[in-house]
Amino acid sequence: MATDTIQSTAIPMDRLWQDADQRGVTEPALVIDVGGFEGPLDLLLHLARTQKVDLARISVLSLAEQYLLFIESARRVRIELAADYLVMAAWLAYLKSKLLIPQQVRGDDGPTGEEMAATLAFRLKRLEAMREAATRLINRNRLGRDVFARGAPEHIAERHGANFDASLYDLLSAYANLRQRQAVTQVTIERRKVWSLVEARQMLTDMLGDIGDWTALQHYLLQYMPPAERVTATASAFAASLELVREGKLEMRQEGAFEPLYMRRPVASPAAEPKE
Amino acid sequence: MTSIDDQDLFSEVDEAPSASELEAERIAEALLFASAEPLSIAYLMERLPRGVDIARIMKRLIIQYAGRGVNLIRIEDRFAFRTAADLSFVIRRDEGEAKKLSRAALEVLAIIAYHQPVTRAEIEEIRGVQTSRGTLDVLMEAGWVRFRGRRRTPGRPVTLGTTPSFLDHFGLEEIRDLPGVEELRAAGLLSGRIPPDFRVPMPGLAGDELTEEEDPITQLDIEELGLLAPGGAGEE
Amino acid sequence: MTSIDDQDLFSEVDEAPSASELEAERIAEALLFASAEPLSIAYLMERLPRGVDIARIMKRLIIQYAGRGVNLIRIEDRFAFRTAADLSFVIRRDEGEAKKLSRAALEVLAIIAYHQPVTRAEIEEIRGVQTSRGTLDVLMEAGWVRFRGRRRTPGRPVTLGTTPSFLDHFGLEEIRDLPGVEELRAAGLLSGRIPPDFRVPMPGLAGDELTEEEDPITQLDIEELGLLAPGGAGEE
Repeated sequence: MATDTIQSTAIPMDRLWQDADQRGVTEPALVIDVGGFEGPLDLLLHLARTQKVDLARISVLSLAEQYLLFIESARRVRIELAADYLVMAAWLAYLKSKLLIPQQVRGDDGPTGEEMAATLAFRLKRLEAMREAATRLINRNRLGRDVFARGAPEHIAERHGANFDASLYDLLSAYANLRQRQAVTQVTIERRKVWSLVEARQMLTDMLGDIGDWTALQHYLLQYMPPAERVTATASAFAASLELVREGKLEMRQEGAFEPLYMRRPVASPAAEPKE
Repeated sequence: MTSIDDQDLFSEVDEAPSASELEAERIAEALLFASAEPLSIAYLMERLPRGVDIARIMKRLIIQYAGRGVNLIRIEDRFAFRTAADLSFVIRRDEGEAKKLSRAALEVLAIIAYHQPVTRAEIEEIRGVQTSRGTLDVLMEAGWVRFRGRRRTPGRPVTLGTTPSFLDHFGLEEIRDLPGVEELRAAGLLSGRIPPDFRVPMPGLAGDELTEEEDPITQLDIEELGLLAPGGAGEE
Repeated sequence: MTSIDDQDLFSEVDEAPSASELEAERIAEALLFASAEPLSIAYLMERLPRGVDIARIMKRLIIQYAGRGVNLIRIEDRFAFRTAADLSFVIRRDEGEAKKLSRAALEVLAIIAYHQPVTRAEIEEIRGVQTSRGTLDVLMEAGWVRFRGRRRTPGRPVTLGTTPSFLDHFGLEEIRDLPGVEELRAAGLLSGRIPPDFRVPMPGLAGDELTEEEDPITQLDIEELGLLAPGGAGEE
C-alpha cells in the first residue's frame, strides 16, 4: 500500500486505438496522474476545494460522488489504483448510501451518516490546516538562509565532560545498517500482487472504525477491486476478519453458504478505538 | 538623562550592574559569540563567576542587543547570537540553502511539530496515507525530528517530536511560538477527536441533485485534477 | 543616568549618527558576525547603503565594542569580530573540539544499548569483527558505557550496559524508548529487504539492577580487568 509511489500507468498506444474505435473517436483518451496526489484524502481535499466553501460546509454527498466518478474514470482506462484509493471508494459508496437512506431511528449501532460525514469533513479540514501550517513554517526566516550564526565559531560548546558528539540518529542508523549488513540473506522473493494479512486487517479496521451496523463490506470493496486482485483481497480480508472476530473487534453474520458476509463493530465494544 | 540619544543602543536595563556582573556579562558575550550552537544556561553557569544572577545577565544582554545587527535570542533554555531577521535581505544567501524538503516531508514535519508527541499511526491518520520511507529519515538527518519516547498505551508506540535545532532553524523560542498554534488548538484541529460543535449540514437530498452551492463536475475539472487529455494522442 | 556609569560601554563616539548610518552599522555588524573570514572595506562598501562613510562606521563600531566581551579588530584592511583577548582563558578551557564518534564506536554503542547486558564476545558475534580495545575505551571515556556485572556462565564474562548519561545525551527517558524494528523500518533506517525473522531486542532493563544471570562486579574484578592500573602503570 505504498501510496506514495503510485505511478500513472502508461497506456499502450495500440490499446488507445482500440478503445477509441470502440467508443467512437470523439471521447478523448484520459491519462490519469494519480501520482500527483498524496493518497485518497489528498485527492478528496482537492475535490472539496472545487466546492469553494468552508470545509465544514462542504457537501459530503457530492464530494463522495466526485470521488467515485474519479475512480470510475481511472478504472475505465485501466489505471492501477493503489488499494487505499479503492478502500476509500468503498467507504464513500457506503457513506453515500447511508446519507441517502431516510434517517432511521438512531439505535446504538454506530455513527449515523451525518456523523460519518462530519468526521470526514473534520479530517479534511485538519489536513488542510496542517498544509497551511507547513507553508507558514517554511516561509519563516530560516537559519542559514535569512538568519545566520557566527561564521567563525571558535569552540564547540555544550559538552559535559565527554568530548564526543553523536546524535540518536547517528546511533540508530549505525545500528540498523550493521544489523542489516549482518542479516544479508539471499532471499529475494518476487513480489506477488497479494494483499497481505496486515494490509487487509488495516483496511478493515480503517473502515470499521466508522461503520456500526451490519454491512456487507466485501461487496462494496470488491466492486472497486481490479479483477486480478479480487481473489487475494477476499481471501486476506476474510482471514483478517476472522482474526478481528477472535479479538472481539468485529462481529460477523452470514445467512447461509455463499451468502454475503455481514460485518459490524461489536455493539457493546469497549470504546477501544483501533488506532487512537 | 533627558533624551536617550538613539545610538545609545546598548544602554541601561534597570539598575546599574556591579563590576562582577559586568565581567560576567563580558564572559557570557564572548562565549555566546564564539559558539555557533546555542548555549544552555547550565553551560554558561559552569563558566561564569559563581554567584552571579544568570537570568539577569541574559536579560540585560538581550535588551542591549535587541536593536542591533546581531541579536541575542532564546531557544527554550538556550541562548545564541543570530543576525537580525530584518537584515535578511542584505545578507541572505540562497546558495547552500538547506536541502529542499519534499512536500510530503514538509507536511510530516508540520504535523510532528504541531501535534507532538505524535505517533507514526497518528501522522498517517491525519495525512490519510502511509509515510513513505525516506521521509522521516530526511527529517531526522536534518536534525529536526527525533524519537521522543513511547506512548503509555497498549503497544507502547514510539512518539516523535521536534528538536531544539528545529526551533533554532525556524527562529522559534519554543513550540508555543509555532505560527497559529493557539488558533488551531482552539479550533480542535490539533486533536484526534472531532470537536463537538463540528457538524456538517446535511442537505436532505433524495438523489443526485446538486445543491445551489455546487457545480457538477465537468470534463474540465477532471482535466484539472490531472486527468489529462493528451492533446490529440487519440487521433494520431 | 547620573554619571556615565561603567556599563555604558556602547556609548557615544563623537557626534550623533544619522538613521542611515545606524542602519549601515547594523548591516556591517551582521555581515562581520556571519562571515567566516575578515571582511575587506571593499566588500563592506558593496553591501552597505550608498553614500555612508564606511571609515566612520567602522570606527564607531570598534569603539562601541572596545570594552565588551567581543571586540571588533582590524587586520590590515580587513575587519573581524574576535572574543576579547583577556577572556581567552574562558573560551579555550575546553579546547578539544568535539570528536565525532567513529562508525565502529557507534556500532558498538548501539549494540550495547539494544542488547544489554551484553558481553564483549557477543558484541563481536553481532558485528562479525573484533572490537579494538580503544573503541570501548572511547565509549567509557564518554561516560556512556559501563561495566554492569559478570554473567553467570563459564568464564564469567563481564557484561556491559549503558549509563544514565547515555540516556541523557541521546534524549531518551529510559532504555525501553529505543525504537523497535517497526519504527526503524518506518523511519527509513531499515530498508525493505530484511529477512522475516529479523528481530531487534527490546531492552527491558530498569536502571542499575542486575539481571538474574549477572553477578555484581567486585573491586578485585576491576583490577583484574586492568581497569584500575595498579600503581599508576599505564594499561597495556
